[in-house]
Amino acid sequence: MTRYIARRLLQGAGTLLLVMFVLHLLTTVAIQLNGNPAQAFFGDKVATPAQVAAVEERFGLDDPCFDQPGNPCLGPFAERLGQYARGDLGTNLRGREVADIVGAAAPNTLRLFCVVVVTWLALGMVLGSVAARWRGSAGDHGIRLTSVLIDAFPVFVLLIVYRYVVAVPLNRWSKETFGEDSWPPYWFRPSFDPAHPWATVLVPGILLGLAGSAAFIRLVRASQLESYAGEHVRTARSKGLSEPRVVVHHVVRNSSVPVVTAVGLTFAEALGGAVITEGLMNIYGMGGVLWEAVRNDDVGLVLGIVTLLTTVTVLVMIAVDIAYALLDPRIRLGTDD
Amino acid sequence: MERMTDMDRTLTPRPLAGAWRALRRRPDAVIAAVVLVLFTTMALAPRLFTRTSPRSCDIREARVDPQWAGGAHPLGTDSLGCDVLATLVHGVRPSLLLAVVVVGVALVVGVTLGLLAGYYLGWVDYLVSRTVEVFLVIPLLLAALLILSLFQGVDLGGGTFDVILLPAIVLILFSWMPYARYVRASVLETKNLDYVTAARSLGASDLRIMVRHVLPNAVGPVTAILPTSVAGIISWEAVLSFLGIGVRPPATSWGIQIEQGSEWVTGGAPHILLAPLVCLVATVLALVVLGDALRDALDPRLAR
Amino acid sequence: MTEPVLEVRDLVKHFPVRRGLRRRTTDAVRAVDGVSFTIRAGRTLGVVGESGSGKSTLARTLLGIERPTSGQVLVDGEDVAHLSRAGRRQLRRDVQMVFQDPYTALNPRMSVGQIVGEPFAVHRVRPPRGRTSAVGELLELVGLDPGQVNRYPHQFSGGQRQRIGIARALALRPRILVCDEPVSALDVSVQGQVVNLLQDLQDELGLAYLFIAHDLGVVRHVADEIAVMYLGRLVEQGPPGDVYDRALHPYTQALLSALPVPDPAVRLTDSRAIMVEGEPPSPVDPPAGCAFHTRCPLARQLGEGARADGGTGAGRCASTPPSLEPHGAGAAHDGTAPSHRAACHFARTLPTPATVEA
Amino acid sequence: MAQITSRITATAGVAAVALTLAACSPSDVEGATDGPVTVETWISQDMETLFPGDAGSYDNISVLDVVYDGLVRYDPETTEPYNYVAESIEPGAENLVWTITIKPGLTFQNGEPVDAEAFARAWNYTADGDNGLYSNYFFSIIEGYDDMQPETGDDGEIVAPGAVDELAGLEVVDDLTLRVTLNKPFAGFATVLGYTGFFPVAQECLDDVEACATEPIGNGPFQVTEWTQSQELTAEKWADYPLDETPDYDAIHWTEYATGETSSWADFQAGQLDLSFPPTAEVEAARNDPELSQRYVERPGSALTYLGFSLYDDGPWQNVEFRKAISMAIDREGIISSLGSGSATPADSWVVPGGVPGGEAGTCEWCTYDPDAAEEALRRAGGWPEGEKLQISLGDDAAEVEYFTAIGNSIETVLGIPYELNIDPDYFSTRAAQGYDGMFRNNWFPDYPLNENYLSFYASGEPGAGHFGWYSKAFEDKLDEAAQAPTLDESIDLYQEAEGILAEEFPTIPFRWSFSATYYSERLDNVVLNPFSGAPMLRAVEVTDA
Repeated sequence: MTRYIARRLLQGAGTLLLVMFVLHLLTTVAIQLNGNPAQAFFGDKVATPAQVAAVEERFGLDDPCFDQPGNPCLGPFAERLGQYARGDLGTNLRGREVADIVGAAAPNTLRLFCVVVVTWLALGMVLGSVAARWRGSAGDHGIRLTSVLIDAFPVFVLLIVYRYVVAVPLNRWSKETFGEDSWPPYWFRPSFDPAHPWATVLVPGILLGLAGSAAFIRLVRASQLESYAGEHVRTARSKGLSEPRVVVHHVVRNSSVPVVTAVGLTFAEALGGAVITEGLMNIYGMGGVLWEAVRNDDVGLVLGIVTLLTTVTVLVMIAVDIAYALLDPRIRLGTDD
Repeated sequence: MERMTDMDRTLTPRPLAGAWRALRRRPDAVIAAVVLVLFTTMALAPRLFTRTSPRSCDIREARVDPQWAGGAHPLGTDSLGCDVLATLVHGVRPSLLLAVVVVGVALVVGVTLGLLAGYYLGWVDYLVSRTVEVFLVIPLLLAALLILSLFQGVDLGGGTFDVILLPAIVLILFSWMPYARYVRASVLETKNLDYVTAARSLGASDLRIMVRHVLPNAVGPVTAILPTSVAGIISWEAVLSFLGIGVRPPATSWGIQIEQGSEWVTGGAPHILLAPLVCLVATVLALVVLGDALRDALDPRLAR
Repeated sequence: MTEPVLEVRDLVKHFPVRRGLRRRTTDAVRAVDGVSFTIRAGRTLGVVGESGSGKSTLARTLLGIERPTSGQVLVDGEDVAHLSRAGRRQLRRDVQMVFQDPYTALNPRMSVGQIVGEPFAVHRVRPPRGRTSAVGELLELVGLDPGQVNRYPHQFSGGQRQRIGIARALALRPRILVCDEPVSALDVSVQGQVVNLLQDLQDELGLAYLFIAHDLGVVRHVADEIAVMYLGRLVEQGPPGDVYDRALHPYTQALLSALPVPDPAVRLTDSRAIMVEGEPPSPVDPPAGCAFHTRCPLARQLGEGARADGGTGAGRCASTPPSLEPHGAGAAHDGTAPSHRAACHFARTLPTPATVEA
Repeated sequence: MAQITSRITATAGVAAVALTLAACSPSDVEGATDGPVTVETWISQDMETLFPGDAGSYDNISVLDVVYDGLVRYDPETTEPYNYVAESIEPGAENLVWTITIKPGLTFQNGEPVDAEAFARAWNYTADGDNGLYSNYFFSIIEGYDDMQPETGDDGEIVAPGAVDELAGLEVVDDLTLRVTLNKPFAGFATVLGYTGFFPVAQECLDDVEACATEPIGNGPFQVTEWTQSQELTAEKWADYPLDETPDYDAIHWTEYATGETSSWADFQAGQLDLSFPPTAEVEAARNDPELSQRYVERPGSALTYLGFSLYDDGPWQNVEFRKAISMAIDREGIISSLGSGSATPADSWVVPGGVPGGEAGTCEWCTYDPDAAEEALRRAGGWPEGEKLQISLGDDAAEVEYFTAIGNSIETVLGIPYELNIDPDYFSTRAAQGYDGMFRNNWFPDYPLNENYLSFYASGEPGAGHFGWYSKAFEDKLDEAAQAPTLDESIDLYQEAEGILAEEFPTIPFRWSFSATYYSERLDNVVLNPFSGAPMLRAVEVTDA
């Protein structure tokens, strides 16, 4: 098992390096084709070459390779890797430490993701189980249609409607009902409050989770249906176990493995939703920071953040794989299948 | 070989005919089919549905409420004074084309890679699995912006295909992985079945085994997720538009309309949002219902 | 006597088990571990063994799906490993297989015509009167209606499907047919028909059969020679008469005693029915000495009876692997009939239920 | 079934317990009674620095406005400068050499004196091109600026740093006197001095510029106490503030928003903010709210959005009649009333009318929507080439894209010229490099209130240069003449004449003026908007309840 974990970690490191290199190439080519990101520093004022050069030098963009389209700029890449290895994530275009930015932004995004994942699991397990248990019933059809509707409904519409139509009246109502000093007004605040991060991230997280829950509902339903059809369930039933026991011990438990796996895989995908949620609810988080960084060609910040995100995602994937291997020994013994 | 093709031809109509018979017994499937035919017609011949051009807009007529049948603007106008119905009808083509192109190309890419990985295992599988992992890890929006910035200098023109090209590239790049994973998994299951061994012991080439034996029996789970994938793409297009990296204005699409409409949903003009949203939801539901019906009709186990 | 069509010498097939970061080969699954036999045209070798004994790997190796780790396979006296490209193609035609499960052996998305005609397509063979008529003839040969050529596998019964599989195997006029438990998945009523078909085809086409089964019941009527396999090795080999009536190896005896007996009374009176307990050991790490000794009732008896006798008793079973040697009545080898051989230090004839019955 | 239900109930129960537990302790929720009286307002999230010489956005300017005091401040009504930190500012002969004396006894918040040296060190640091600061270009009017800029090679790469570190034209005469020699005469120099780039900095600040950028050491009435970058910023009143322009309340708290006012409005409605303005879709509802409309101030802004042409390239736009046709085909009124209600007004001049000295409405003769005249002008210009599309380029900003779609629609409807929007995230640098073909968006936000500030960047020096590739000798001569005028008033008049030349040659099309408006909460009073930034003047705000 230790060997399996070690091998998986090594693979993960490989993936990480590959992702970093791909991104480095993409950003390098973008700079080479579109000109100097240091220009972005000056907004709508035209900077003198001297000013641009000063900014370039400050942020390590003065390597001539950035002016030669097609040059992979391996030098700056190696330099950056060395920096990362020393634990230095570098600075953004305006000289702020990437580590500081991430330190401020990451906890909020993690809070958001926590709520999102709990929402996914709760909705997925409950609705998916119900749909699978009463396959073909009106409830099943209803749940499946709902899941499709959720899929088709863009997240931002949900958030905008909540923010402008629902949140303000709810917030006022809860203030009147529970008092200024109670929690409910915080839950329904139309935007994030750094002083009460958990309370104000709750509803946005639930909404974002709701938007992504469709896939989970379907996944749980499908894997539970498979379980219901499986030998062990038939055996359990023929042994005379009560139906709830069969459902809980044999169906729900067996179908939770693919669900957990899916959580690991949708981590990066959820970031897309995070950009929108963070923007609309004014949560200072990784999604928003990354979004702005890319828009400003802030190479250092983009690479720093993506490296961290990739590391986290890869670790989550590895953790999921290991959990999987613990549950299913065939995986760690067999070759790769 | 000619004889074989003769044989094939005589064979094909039967299961399809059966499927059609089964389909007709489901009224929801019929409705779904009608909806899809309607939108496809709209995409092909928008002028059948509206004579107003989506680009002749009178800003002084902005945000007119729906006037329904008979009025100059049956579904009202948007914030720029453009006719909502005209925009909607002309937005069908890019939206559907995008969905079909993205799902189609992603399917081909994903299925091919999944097939190769599952069939050969070894280094091919390693390569494909790592690639899948890399693409799962890179956030889509990041890549979308980077790709956009790579292509921004390129003049793409204004044809229907040109306006969807950038979002299509981005969405294809990040939607092939599930197909690859599903196909790989079911190839692993299929390739050890006896009929594959039989073909191999006959000395059939790898290509023949993959195409004739493994693939047809391994694509089942993938076809099941296709309707939802199409739905997801149309909805993603709206998200990309919301972030300013989707189909580029002044070209229209449902995504752009939804994005622009969402701004006005509380400003007294919810029809700007509702019109495209209803169409999107209808299309998606139709696809899912039809997909379900088709699957039930084609699945021999259920036909029993 | 004709020359052997198929000769197998010391065939070994190990599957490497890779472990560790560098994926070094540290261990191997010894699926086939030194097997030798010959089959002549028109004759049948029955191979019997539990699941996991390596008989399916043996079959796959003979078919060329797996490459042997060592040892030789000779078809018509030619070493398969040294064949030219054309020779290998010919080999693919000469050796064909009939599968155990007629439900998985046929591609559900191909019609019968496509399935039976596929060998022609793969080998780009143009039968004299065209492929369609060739397929029709093949279907007729196996007792199916050629008019059903456009149907799909799921429209047939198990027995019919097995006939389709046989028709496919015969398409290229092979010389050797490997039958991997061809009837064990079928209803008892159909089993006989398929076995009879196979025998008729053998008579008609002069085929050599390698007939694999997991119990001794089926092969009895088919085989000209029986080989019993355990953990990748042959433990007993000989003419059916010898093996059934005078089984030498405790494993064979156990298999025989598990056979259903026509008269239950006989079985009940037989107090010596031998039962083998437990699961077979892992082929990754087979027991030292005689691979069977961990489950062998004889070894247990010997061990109990002669605990002190470390060198000659059960201790020998655990330390020295026995070789396959001629024993018993058939030991006098006359050069034509196969000898009766067993791999057991204490091989002896035990009365079997079959003997009692006789 | 029983078990599954019980499981769900259990989960719900756990959640309920968690919530109740949480509800037990609304913890450190502000005591709300005895705390400091704080004005809650907002800025956008992209503010990165509070170093005066590096601040260029609306947001850091509005924060610096209460943290620092400049030599001059501007009258909220007339926008004319008056001396604040300066005792006097005297122009020498021909407006070339200026003598500035500073009020005695002023200090920074760390105790350092605010003297001539404090200004000189700030200006020298910012004027030094090697430091690459945002406000560097302001100092190009001072003698010796060029020597402070690094030397660049042919490809724009730096080959050597600036030769000197101090402006030759800057002389510290004594503790409180500063003498400034300009490159060339400039009558409006005193007006410029209220801009953030000319604020003084403490020596401690220059010793660690990075620290000073996040924890400024000001000389104004408020002190930054905590800045969680991109989230929130708090400034508390500086107890020892010596001058008189300081409000009664104790602190200002800015919440930073990623998407600006559109996200601040909901918070304003929920009572979290004291100042905000609704997004376009909400404007009407807010305006119709009888209670809200009582707490509303507005004033014309001074930022101009206008359209430029690629005059450096061949094209129909080389003909002035074509440009007039385009201008008259744009329905400014209609577009702005639909899309920019309450945040913009149609523009018909190049200098903001009523916003800065010399600004006058109606200087643009062809800025009124007139479809017939537009068609006529297009005919005179020779029409638009068949099959071509008019490119309209702009940056990647959703609101602007909507505006320019409407502009394009208007042009297409009136003149039948098909258009294509080119949305370019790197719009600023492409525009600076003359990279566009056709029309493109421009925006001007004045740095200081003088009509000169709206005009001088049209001076390209030679044909084909500058953003637009437009050159007029008469125009540039007029600018020079104005700069040398003996008095500011005369100078302003001459600048107006220069605007007249611009109006005649019509190189660009004014489209809209910004319009500032703010709603405020019940507890605020005396909310006045800054005459040219449009931001609420926080120094004037009064908090009624406590």
